Amino acid sequence: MQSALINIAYLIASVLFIVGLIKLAHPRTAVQGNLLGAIGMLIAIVATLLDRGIIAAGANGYLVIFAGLLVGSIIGTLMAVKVQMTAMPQMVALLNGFGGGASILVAGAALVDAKDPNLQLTVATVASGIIGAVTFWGSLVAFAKLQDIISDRFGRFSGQQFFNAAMLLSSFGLGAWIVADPTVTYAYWLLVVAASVLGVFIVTPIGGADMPVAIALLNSYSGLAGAATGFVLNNNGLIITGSLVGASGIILSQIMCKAMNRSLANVLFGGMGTLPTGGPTADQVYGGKVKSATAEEIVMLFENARRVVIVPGYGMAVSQAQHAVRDLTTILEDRGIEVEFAIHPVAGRMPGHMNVLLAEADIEYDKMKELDEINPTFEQTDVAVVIGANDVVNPVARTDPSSPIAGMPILNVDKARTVVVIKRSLSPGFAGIPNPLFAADNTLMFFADGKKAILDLIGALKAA
Amino acid sequence: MQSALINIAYLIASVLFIVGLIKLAHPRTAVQGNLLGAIGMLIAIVATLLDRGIIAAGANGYLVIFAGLLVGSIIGTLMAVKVQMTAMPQMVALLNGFGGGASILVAGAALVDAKDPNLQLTVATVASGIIGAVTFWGSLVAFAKLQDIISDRFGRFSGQQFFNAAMLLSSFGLGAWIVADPTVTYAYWLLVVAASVLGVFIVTPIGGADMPVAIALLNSYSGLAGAATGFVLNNNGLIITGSLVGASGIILSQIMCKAMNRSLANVLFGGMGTLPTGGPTADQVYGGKVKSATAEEIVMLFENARRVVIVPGYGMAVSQAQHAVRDLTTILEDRGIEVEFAIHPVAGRMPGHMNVLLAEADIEYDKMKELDEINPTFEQTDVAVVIGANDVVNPVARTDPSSPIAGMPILNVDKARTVVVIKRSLSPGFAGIPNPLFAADNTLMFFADGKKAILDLIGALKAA
Amino acid sequence: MDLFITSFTIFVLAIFVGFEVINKVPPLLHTPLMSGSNAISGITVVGAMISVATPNTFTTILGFIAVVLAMINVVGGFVVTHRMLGMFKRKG
Amino acid sequence: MDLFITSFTIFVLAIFVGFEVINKVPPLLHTPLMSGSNAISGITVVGAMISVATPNTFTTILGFIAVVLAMINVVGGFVVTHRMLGMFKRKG
Ligand SMILES: NC(=O)c1ccc[n+]([C@@H]2O[C@H](COP(=O)([O-])OP(=O)(O)OC[C@H]3O[C@@H](n4cnc5c(N)ncnc54)[C@H](OP(=O)(O)O)[C@@H]3O)[C@@H](O)[C@H]2O)c1
Ligand SMILES: NC(=O)c1ccc[n+]([C@@H]2O[C@H](COP(=O)([O-])OP(=O)(O)OC[C@H]3O[C@@H](n4cnc5c(N)ncnc54)[C@H](OP(=O)(O)O)[C@@H]3O)[C@@H](O)[C@H]2O)c1
Repeated sequence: MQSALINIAYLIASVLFIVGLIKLAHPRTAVQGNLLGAIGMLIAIVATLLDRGIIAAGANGYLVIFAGLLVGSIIGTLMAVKVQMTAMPQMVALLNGFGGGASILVAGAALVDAKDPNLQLTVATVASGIIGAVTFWGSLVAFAKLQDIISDRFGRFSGQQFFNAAMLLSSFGLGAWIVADPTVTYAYWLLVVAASVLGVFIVTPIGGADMPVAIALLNSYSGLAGAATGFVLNNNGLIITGSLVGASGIILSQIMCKAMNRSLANVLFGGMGTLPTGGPTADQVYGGKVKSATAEEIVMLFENARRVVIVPGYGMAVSQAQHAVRDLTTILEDRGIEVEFAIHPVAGRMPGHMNVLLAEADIEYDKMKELDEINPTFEQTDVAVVIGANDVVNPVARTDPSSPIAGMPILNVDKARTVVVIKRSLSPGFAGIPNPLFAADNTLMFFADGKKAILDLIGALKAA
Repeated sequence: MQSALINIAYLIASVLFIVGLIKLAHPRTAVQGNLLGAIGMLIAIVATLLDRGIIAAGANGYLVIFAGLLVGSIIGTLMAVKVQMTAMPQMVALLNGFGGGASILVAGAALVDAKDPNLQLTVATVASGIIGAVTFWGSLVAFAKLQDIISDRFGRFSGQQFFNAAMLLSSFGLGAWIVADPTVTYAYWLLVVAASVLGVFIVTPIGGADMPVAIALLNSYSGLAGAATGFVLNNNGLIITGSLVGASGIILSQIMCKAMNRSLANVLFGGMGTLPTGGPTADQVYGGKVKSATAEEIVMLFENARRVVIVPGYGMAVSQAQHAVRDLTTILEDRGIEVEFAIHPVAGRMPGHMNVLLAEADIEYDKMKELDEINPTFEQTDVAVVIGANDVVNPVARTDPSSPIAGMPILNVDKARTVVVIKRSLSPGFAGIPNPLFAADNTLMFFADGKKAILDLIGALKAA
Repeated sequence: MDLFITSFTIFVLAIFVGFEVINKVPPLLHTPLMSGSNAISGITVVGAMISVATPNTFTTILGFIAVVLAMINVVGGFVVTHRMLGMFKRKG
Repeated sequence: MDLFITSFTIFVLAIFVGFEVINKVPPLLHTPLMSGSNAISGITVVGAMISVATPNTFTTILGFIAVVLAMINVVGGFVVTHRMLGMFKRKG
């Protein structure tokens, strides 16, 4: 009866998670959706306290559990409250890794503790161990790369893919051993070591800017590890939740790959991140054709404009310019200019990255337009202001089929009457290729740090 | 092991059903989706032949099973091949009823046969019996009404809702008895009788034109009955499939209710179908203001038209005019006129009814436009031809908040330059109210049977 | 009891799947959707086959009738849906 | 084996639900979706609590660490998602 109650609680929790995700699809209900998820989690945790084993462990058991819950909650809250919005990719990677780590340990404990492990338990334990360890270490490496703790050069060597394949095969071999003889529990920890090495060296060669795809995929893995743990413990709550998360991560990584017009395999194993060969050089593209402008000249453009579209990119995140952008928007709107934001699906370094930053600066979400919606309007736009975006506005994607970004859908800012591009130099973006937009007739460059540039524009606007 | 194989087969079948339904969402993949569903069913049936009990029953068992499968397949195929497209609502009702009937018998047999029936088995059996019997008899009554075998007056009496409530309570009472003492299997058959009476008299008062909502709901019930039978037999395949069908029927009935701007309760128990009180009378609306036209006059309109929109309704189905409409369309298009079809979600007597009829007549589905898509285009339309539609083009829905169809979204044909309405008289449609469209300045009535009218128009066009 | 909750979990998940999947079917295809989903609800045939195989003659007869009814539902539903869908054509 | 297939059925259905539900989340909310779905993947905490309660000290320690890790994932994920979502505002 008790176990029935607990299982009902898990079912209720699963339903709350699903309904929560459904509500997460609309900005107006999203907060509520997240709360429903949290309530589901609370129900699952409270119900588990009634578990026969936990009750048998008595006061000491409860003490350890509560201590763990408390410590975890405090650390989690601190991390969540302290983190900067620009550091969200790292944060997700880190949290993700912790989930994977927990799966390793829970499955290991279940194996050590099992009286009479059957096939399902051992196979699922092996799966939890491998996926969990890859998730844990892969996520930590992703975090370290995004935080610039380790460089993009770290942990790359020739023959790496063979080495990784060897590690994967070793994990499988150790796994087979465990399945054959579940009493050799130390084999599990060897398996975790092999999978950990795999996790590290599978992520080190992935280029820094490809990291978000890796993170979404690791997110998916952490879900699958949870589902595998569910099979270990015969716990439907874990299985359902793990599958939901597994699906979520896969969909997000697919969306990113599609928006970059690349295959998942290419992102994970492909050579991008090194400089591309062929194609016109920067000199050929820019030579003598780039015009730069001062803040005052740009303000004159604004004075004759009726519609301005702002295109943020990775550089806005780096320079933390979002609040300055909000102020600029307010000033322009006060002068009767219509201002909208064009958000490319892979602008920045994470899906939805720009939306979060702009929302942080109190910009209403109905002004943030998706690619399909904003592209037809550039022809009626007087000034397009590109802040720290590069690849996502590179017209080469439309024109040169041999370019590494060929076929990637881009924001057609070049169709606007005038384009103002704010960045520090002519250096390329993540794809490493020159951008003919910067040399176009209707483009003016404003070379400066993103935030400083916007503040300069505001100053000049107020002076004018 | 054997039962594991069978369960895997059921899982595969369920996945095929789901994927089939997903593919049913696009006209290009729909045929394939339906085939996938059929393959899933085949897999489930073949796997069940390996069931321990069936193997134990030996050659005789197989003989009876194959005989049943064969007889059912032949009858089913004949029905499906013979049925006219205009009779689709009846066909669905009948098939539906058979599914419900099967659930009654399977659950009953399981109860009779159970060695040691537990709570789940008895409760699920009771549920199967009640839902199955309501579905079976309700569907048969719906069929008989739509086929005009019984009249709309049949089986209505005062206090009917109390009588039905009493039947429902009796079923519950008998159900409780079975749960308390599963050996009294004759109580199950009494329960089936009570629920059958309920099924008959819950559907008899529903107005003929409300029948599609009832059928969608009964469709949902047949799914729920199947799911309940799944609980009786602990068969996940039945549970999953039953739930899918249950959801499908509920969604369709909701869509219909929404398109009619009525609540489900109002459709099932409400007084519509009787004449409405209040509101202007037909004389007030039409008196002296209705203009009628000849085929030749309408053809002159066509000769000056660049865009014609055809609005089919229930009358097109009654008069079987779809093939004539196709011929008319071809002739108009040959003369360089753009022709599109405006399909209201509840035009006809079943969701998607008009689409099937037009498709039957080889009209491409990309010419059939939904309400939201076609409404903005009426202002650029020279002639709107309304064939046997009435309520779905009644502007009163927009203007008179006290009307029974107030708030129902309608096709704004009155915005077209000229409206031609083809029907036999000025008599009202299903909602029983006069339609000011017929008296509008830009409306011409063409009083005739739908098919005859279109043939006349074709004749006049050829003569002109 | 645990078995029941597991079955019930499957029921709940399948309802979610059903709602999400069916909601995406456009009005254009609602009639085939009705007959097609109707057809798969004939899966009860599987239970009916098991009833046939019981030693008890009464339940065998019930099972036989149920197999016939469910099979009409299945075959009739799939065939009529196929017939209808075959009519839907695209320009060109 | 039957139990496994049942669990596997749940797994498959949940994946369908996940795909259908997640596919409807607009790009606007992809970052909160990532952190929010991340948070619920911390449900492993439930398994970790059970590991704590084993008589074996070694597995109790593993369980404790797992509770801490999973709980960071859960609380960190929900709180940061809440923080982010709180920022999304509509005109007016
Ligand atoms: N969002 C995702 O989910 C995701 C995932 C994976 C990969 N990516 C990739 O990331 C790229 C995103 O495109 P994007 O256009 O946003 O960025 P981008 O192409 O990487 O270009 C960013 C530009 O910002 C400028 N910048 C850097 N720091 C700046 C600062 N402090 N102030 C002003 N400008 C600064 C840089 O130029 P200077 O150095 O001259 O200033 C650089 O050219 C795409 O190639 C996409 O495929 C995105
Ligand atoms: N589609 C669904 O799923 C569904 C479900 C439930 C209820 N309904 C209800 O059904 C109604 C459907 O609207 P509707 O506009 O399609 O139909 P309607 O409002 O019922 O009107 C049909 C019209 O067709 C005419 N008609 C009948 N036989 C004809 C023939 N042989 N030749 C020419 N005309 C003929 C009738 O006028 P004459 O007698 O003058 O010819 C009648 O006014 C709505 O009220 C809707 O709420 C639909």
